[in-house]
Amino acid sequence: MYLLSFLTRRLFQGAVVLLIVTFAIFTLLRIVPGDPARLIVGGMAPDEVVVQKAEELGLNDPIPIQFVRYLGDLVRGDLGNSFFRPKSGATVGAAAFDDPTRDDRAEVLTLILETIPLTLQLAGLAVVFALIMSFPLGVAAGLNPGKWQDKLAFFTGSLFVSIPNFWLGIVLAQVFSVNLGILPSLGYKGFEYTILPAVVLAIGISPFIIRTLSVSIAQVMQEEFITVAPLRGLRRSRIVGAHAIRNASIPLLNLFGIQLGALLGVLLVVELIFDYPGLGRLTINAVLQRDFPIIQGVAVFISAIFVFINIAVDLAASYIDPRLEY
Amino acid sequence: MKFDRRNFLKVSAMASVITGAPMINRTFFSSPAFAATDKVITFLSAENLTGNWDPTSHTTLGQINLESFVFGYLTRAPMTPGNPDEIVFELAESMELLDEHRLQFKLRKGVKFHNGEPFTANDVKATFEYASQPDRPAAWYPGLCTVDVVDDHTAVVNTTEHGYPASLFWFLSAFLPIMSAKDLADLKTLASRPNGTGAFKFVKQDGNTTVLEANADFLGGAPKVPGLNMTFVGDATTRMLSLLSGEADIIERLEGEQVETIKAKQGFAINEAVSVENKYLWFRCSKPPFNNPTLRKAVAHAIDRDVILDVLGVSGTASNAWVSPVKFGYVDTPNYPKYDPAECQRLLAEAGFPGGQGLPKLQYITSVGFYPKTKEYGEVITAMLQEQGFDVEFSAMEIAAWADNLYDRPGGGPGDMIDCGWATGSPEPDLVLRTHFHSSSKRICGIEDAELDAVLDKERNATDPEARKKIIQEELMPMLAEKVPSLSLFTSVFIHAMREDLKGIYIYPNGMMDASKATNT
Amino acid sequence: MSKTASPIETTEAGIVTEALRTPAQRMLRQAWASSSFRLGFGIFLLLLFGALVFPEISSIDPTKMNIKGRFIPPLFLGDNWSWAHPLGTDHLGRDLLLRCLVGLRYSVLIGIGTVTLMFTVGCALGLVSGFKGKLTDTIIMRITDAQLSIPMIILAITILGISRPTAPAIILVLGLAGWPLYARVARSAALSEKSKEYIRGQRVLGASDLRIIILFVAPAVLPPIAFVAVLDVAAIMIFESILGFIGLGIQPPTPTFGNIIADGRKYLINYWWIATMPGVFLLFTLTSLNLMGSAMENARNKVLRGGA
Amino acid sequence: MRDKDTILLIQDLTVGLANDPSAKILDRIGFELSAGKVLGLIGEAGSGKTVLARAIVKGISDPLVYKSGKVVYRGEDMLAVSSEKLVKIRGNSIGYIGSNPSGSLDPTLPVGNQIVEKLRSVNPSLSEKEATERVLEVLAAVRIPSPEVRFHEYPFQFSGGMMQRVMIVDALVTNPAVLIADNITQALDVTVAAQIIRLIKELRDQFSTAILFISSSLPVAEMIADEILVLQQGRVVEKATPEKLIMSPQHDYTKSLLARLPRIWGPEVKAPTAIEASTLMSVDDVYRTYLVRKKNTFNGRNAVQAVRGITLDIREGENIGIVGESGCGKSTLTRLLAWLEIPEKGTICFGGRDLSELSWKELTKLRQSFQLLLQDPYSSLPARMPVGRIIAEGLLIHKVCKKSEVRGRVLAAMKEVGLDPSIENHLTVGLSAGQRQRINIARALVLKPKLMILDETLSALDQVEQSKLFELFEKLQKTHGFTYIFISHDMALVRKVCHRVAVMYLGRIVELADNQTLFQNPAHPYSRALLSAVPTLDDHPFKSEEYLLEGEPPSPVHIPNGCVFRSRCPVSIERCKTDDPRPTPLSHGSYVACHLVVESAVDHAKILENSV
Repeated sequence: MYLLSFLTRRLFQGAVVLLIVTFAIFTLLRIVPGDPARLIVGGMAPDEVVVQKAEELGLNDPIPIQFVRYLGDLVRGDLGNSFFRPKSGATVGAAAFDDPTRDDRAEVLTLILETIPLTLQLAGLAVVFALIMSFPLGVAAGLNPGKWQDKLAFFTGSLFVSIPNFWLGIVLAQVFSVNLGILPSLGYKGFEYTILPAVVLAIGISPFIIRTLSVSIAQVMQEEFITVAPLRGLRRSRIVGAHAIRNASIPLLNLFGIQLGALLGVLLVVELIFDYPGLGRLTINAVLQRDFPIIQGVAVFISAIFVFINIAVDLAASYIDPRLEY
Repeated sequence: MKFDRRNFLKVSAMASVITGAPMINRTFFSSPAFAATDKVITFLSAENLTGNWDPTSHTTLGQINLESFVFGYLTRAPMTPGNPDEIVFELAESMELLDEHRLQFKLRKGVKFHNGEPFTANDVKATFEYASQPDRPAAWYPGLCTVDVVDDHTAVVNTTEHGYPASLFWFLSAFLPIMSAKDLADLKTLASRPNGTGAFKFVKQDGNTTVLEANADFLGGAPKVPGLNMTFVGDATTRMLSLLSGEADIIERLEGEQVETIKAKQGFAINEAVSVENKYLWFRCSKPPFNNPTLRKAVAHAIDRDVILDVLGVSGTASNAWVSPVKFGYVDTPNYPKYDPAECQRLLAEAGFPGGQGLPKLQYITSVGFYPKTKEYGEVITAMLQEQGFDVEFSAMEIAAWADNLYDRPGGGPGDMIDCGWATGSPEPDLVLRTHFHSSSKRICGIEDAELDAVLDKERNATDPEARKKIIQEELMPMLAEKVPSLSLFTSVFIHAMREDLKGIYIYPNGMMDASKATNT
Repeated sequence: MSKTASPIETTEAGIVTEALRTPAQRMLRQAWASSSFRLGFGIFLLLLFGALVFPEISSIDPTKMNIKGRFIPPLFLGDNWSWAHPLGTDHLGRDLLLRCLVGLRYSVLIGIGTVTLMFTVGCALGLVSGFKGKLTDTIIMRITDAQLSIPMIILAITILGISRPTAPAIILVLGLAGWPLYARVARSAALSEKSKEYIRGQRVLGASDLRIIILFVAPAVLPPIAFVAVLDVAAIMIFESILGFIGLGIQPPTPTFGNIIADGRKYLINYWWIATMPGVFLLFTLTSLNLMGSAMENARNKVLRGGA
Repeated sequence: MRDKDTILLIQDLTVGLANDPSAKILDRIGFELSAGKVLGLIGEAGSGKTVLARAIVKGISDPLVYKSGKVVYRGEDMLAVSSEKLVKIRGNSIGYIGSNPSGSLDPTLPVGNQIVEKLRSVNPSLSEKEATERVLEVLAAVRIPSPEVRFHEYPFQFSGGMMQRVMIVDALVTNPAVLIADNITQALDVTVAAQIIRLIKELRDQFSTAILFISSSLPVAEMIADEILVLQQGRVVEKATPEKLIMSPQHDYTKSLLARLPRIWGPEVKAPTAIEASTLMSVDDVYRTYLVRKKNTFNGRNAVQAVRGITLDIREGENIGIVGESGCGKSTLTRLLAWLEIPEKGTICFGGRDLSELSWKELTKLRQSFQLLLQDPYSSLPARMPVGRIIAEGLLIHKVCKKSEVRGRVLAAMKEVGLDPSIENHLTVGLSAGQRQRINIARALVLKPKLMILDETLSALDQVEQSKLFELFEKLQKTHGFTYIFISHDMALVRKVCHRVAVMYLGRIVELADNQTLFQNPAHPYSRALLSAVPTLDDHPFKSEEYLLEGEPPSPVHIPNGCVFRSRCPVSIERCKTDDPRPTPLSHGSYVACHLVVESAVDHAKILENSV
């Protein structure tokens, strides 16, 4: 019951947010230079063809009407078709305007659904790596504020957050793939292709985890229920393991919700560098090609994920700490 | 356990099976199948495809290269330096000029298209008559033509009604892929998959990879390799790293530094050859400000092509004409625009823009990842032009985005100058000259000039090759040097790199390949 | 029920003078006391000085090409290094030190410009939202949520991909994409400030909302937020270099970190320094900013917790 | 020599600071605890009470260090045993209860599980089931209603009093021989604190535990201790039975401690008597309800009825006190009186003008006349403004005078409230609570108000400061003719200064009477309960055995039918279940809301008789 009402409310709020996002992106892509009809039929088409295409797609209608139409498609799960990408998934260009294959463009939803598992795999592995790297550091720093553990965590964090990750990606790819030949780094043919990008991504994420964890553990350790716990008869291992980390994990969860956007930024460029066929590469290519339906679809999709993850984060947080109410 | 790559693959493959992840390492499971014999060749292509399999729908080199695997040609032109005019017969068994307007092909018997249809003279007729239509984007044909079917295996190309000599098809026959008449009756099917008589059959398009398998019925005998995967990779470094890591067997369009790197490693071979490709700086001649030839000339005089060659290193060689030295009709054009700042300034002033004053911002578009060093010499050219007072804005685009901006369009193509090369698998110069500078085609520069049209028609209609060569060398080239619809920067040197175990692959000077005899162990 | 006394009260004269400073001053002093802040500050000052002054006094032009003199290695490396190019030259023979310094200039400009914009827009909206509450709050926060759920990078590359990326455009786009976090922080700070007793005290005196926001809430809330903004300058600098790397930053021939790295990436195997030098510069700059920022954040936490 | 009942012996215990060899937080403490006995320990804030409580269980940490001494538990020196052994004693044989029950357990886990966790930590041989049963048993023993349900609830779902019971369970669940109770009533309301003390007394008998009962309040310790230690600056200065300590204190410190205790009922108490004067502010049947999000609903709201129909006239020049426990609606009423919030029903008139009908401009002007002095002297002043500027703020807002005159007025006000003019340009950081409150007074004073609302204004101050400020208030009342509203939970304070007193319970004033009547002859059962719970050394007219309440006030969200007090009322009748008693006027503007008072004058009189 609680869960249901929580979900109903949050999904409703999320829907409002998504509506705003969709409208904003939709409007943005309608007002920027670059006539969609022209983009669809290609540069070489005569103006009549462009006009005809615009008419066909209803691009001459007022933006709100177009938006409602788009929303209608959206609720039916239709994110539209790419301007350029054929169903085969190949990168194409320079085709003629009357090309019959122009009608055979890939559906945006399909493209997203094809790429998202790889991106999730990458992000997931990166988060695992990041946690493995940061947990010991962050916890040790939080338990020993001012001591060498704290300083180590501080400097590691400062260093990691200062490494431009795309540059690191280039360097790591060079070292591990070219010089040492240990790990593959370009494209995707199997799970091992995820490792290097995930490491780069993890290095980008871990400073935030280290910092949040060390601060929140240090704070929790000052809490009365922790300082009083040994007097109550609890052992230190139990106090730290069962109570301090548990309480410190809530700021960590919130961090994930907030830093998701930043994570995505790194993800995008990491995918580009490693030529990793995920959502990020799809997006960058779409932007470079001005493939509006894909950009729009990705933006809406990511906003939706963002909304969902934040709901999940809040749900998890309120599961850990029932005081939190949403 | 020693932690090496192979073990690692095992572990990770197992891990992904255990966790139920859908990603299974395909190379790990499938490679033993061909371990003993020849392997599928993986070729990384530098240019994207168009998405339309109709060979007449595009002039994209990447796709032309692919077509050379799948389609059959009446003849092939190896264009070796020692014997540039050599013609090898493929679908034709012989070729004979019956008269000025009639070229007869005797066709090979028993050849089948990949879809099982037999190859006959009707296919030649359908191909030529369809592909020579002026609305076909790939304007390779010198003009409309008719094909007379004498019998199933004799076809006569007839240009009587169209007013130009049939001899033009002599060399051209090496560059025109032959399609099935049945496909041509159904253009949708034609566009949806390539269907030819070549050594490799199209299986599927898998993302950027075109999967081909050996055609056991190939007229030259079944290829030794089981198949060929051609993958578009739009980044030169990625292509090289893939070759070095063993993920690719052959890659194209290498740059000087990459050649050095690969030469320093064991197990790779390099193939270098002066190509039929010239790289040009195309002006958008159909719109201001470059509809003014004086201004175009001013630009041409501002560019020091020696510096560009320095930047290119091994990937380019000088050329003072609008066709490659490998092509018929090449000449060291005497009035070819030279680097001359003073002349540039004079012309600028003459055009009404002294010192560049009053010129609009000029957009210079180039591609990255395909041609070697485009971005590098693009920056150099930008700097050179800026030095003369041209306000140039430089944009380097991904190859596919660039391709969409490449061609002339109503009102003029995007930007003011665009970088592009032109390579065609035949010594025939009109594949460049007529395609680009005749007002019936004007692919990129969009020039419409009656004088040029007249000279181009004159040269095309010349029946005697020597006379034709003379017209090209003494009238057309000098005229182009005056009108500069584009500036030819240099001739490309094509550099391919491959694993040493890949043997017997033949690379044509336009980048097309013959892998029918290749072995890959 | 009894309130424990502030710890400052009981201590001696030195602390009392300390107590007379504004919290921002105290944060600064606290930050200055940490060695990592001073280290970061020193490096940053040095880099900034280099970026602002060196290109002006140098006789070389960072965009000047010299094809014959390309691929010169940094000092003491390789065979043909030269004092004229301490960090070597790139693939077109341009001096890398100068290019990196000019790149740094743009990077810092965009970093500071963007953060200033994000801060101004975000804090203004956040303060109003948090203090006014009700419908104003709901509307502003929904917009903030929406904006927050379109990741900055998507918005940025979308807009920059279809418009012409210049420095002001980048600042504008990133600034407008990045304000929501500031709005949230400012809002929650304004909310907690609003519920404080002294604000009630001002209301009892009859002060208007605007007066309270400007005179009390903003000065109380903004300096601590501004303190952490230094970390964001670093983040934006990375962002700018990513944009340059993708090709959506300031366009060549203007050197930016992203441009140089993107160009040099191709030559990494043979001429590693081209892509590496800007990376190292960026690393140093970001480290200096992050050292300062983290020290400032710590100082802020200490001062705020120590009871201001 | 220790007798054989001695369980815990503390010898020569000295605790200092690690970095300062001369500092002594505890100085040669020595005492012993015996089974079934309660040893009281009193001391002011900073005397070292809490350090002692923790030092006994080896619970001090950096920068505190042991300098010397022993803590001997059944022959074993706790300070010397191995950590393995320590784990067996601490939390098992020696229980500890702190002063902050709400913060003592992990807020994210159910209380029952945490007590089970603790029990099994000190006694690993117990199974989960056995431990759970044991915890439930003890939960029932401390009279926590429906323990099976509450076992699974989280700390935040418990009130302070209930949570303190939980912490008692946590300490007693292992059947400890020694219990250290460190100021366990400090954070609680008086009636709840009294309940807890009663509970501890019972448990002592039931478990025959030796208890060290630490408190900052002598009257509280006196209620339970068999013997009392007086701690001053880390040293035990006196040890005696409660009777002896009160009747004949030996040490000077003890004497001054006793002298400073406020008196409520003693013969020396002079209660102010009500004055007759015209009405300055009249509050007429005001209501204020807050809507808070309801957890389990999509968009549901809970109505928290904070103030439910309060009527009150404030007479010019009088001191009126409003008392009540946490959650009774005092703070809301304060905000309504200060017009920081607007009642959704009812009117508040000031000087005959209905505040709700004034324009914003008129209201701003009128605001000068009624000023609120806030509770917390630390958070009530802007931290970033110099003192002079803070005081000037009112003048600047209302543009009372020319800019050039502002400073003069500010300095005059500072002088009047006893602030050194030299701090004019200082920030408030570093100033004492008393000085800060003077700034608060000065900034109200410059506006020349008629009414001052004092919201717990003095509760943060120590006794000495309180007295000084009282004098200031009296002086100001004489010079400016101020009217004061004292909102307070401190009965002694109200007894001392207020002409009339209103007692609040669950959003209502249940009784309004003049000082003498309320403290000697309260008409409402809640007033009596409240008075009975006040810890005092005075001869108490209301014995807690007789009047003390069980349970806690109902939630202001779910106001029961009938009389809201009936669930705790010892004398409730049938009618209380259905009828909500309205305030019934008594003499001199007093009133009381109780059926008994109205129904039966005889019963009423009887009750009054009983209570005197």
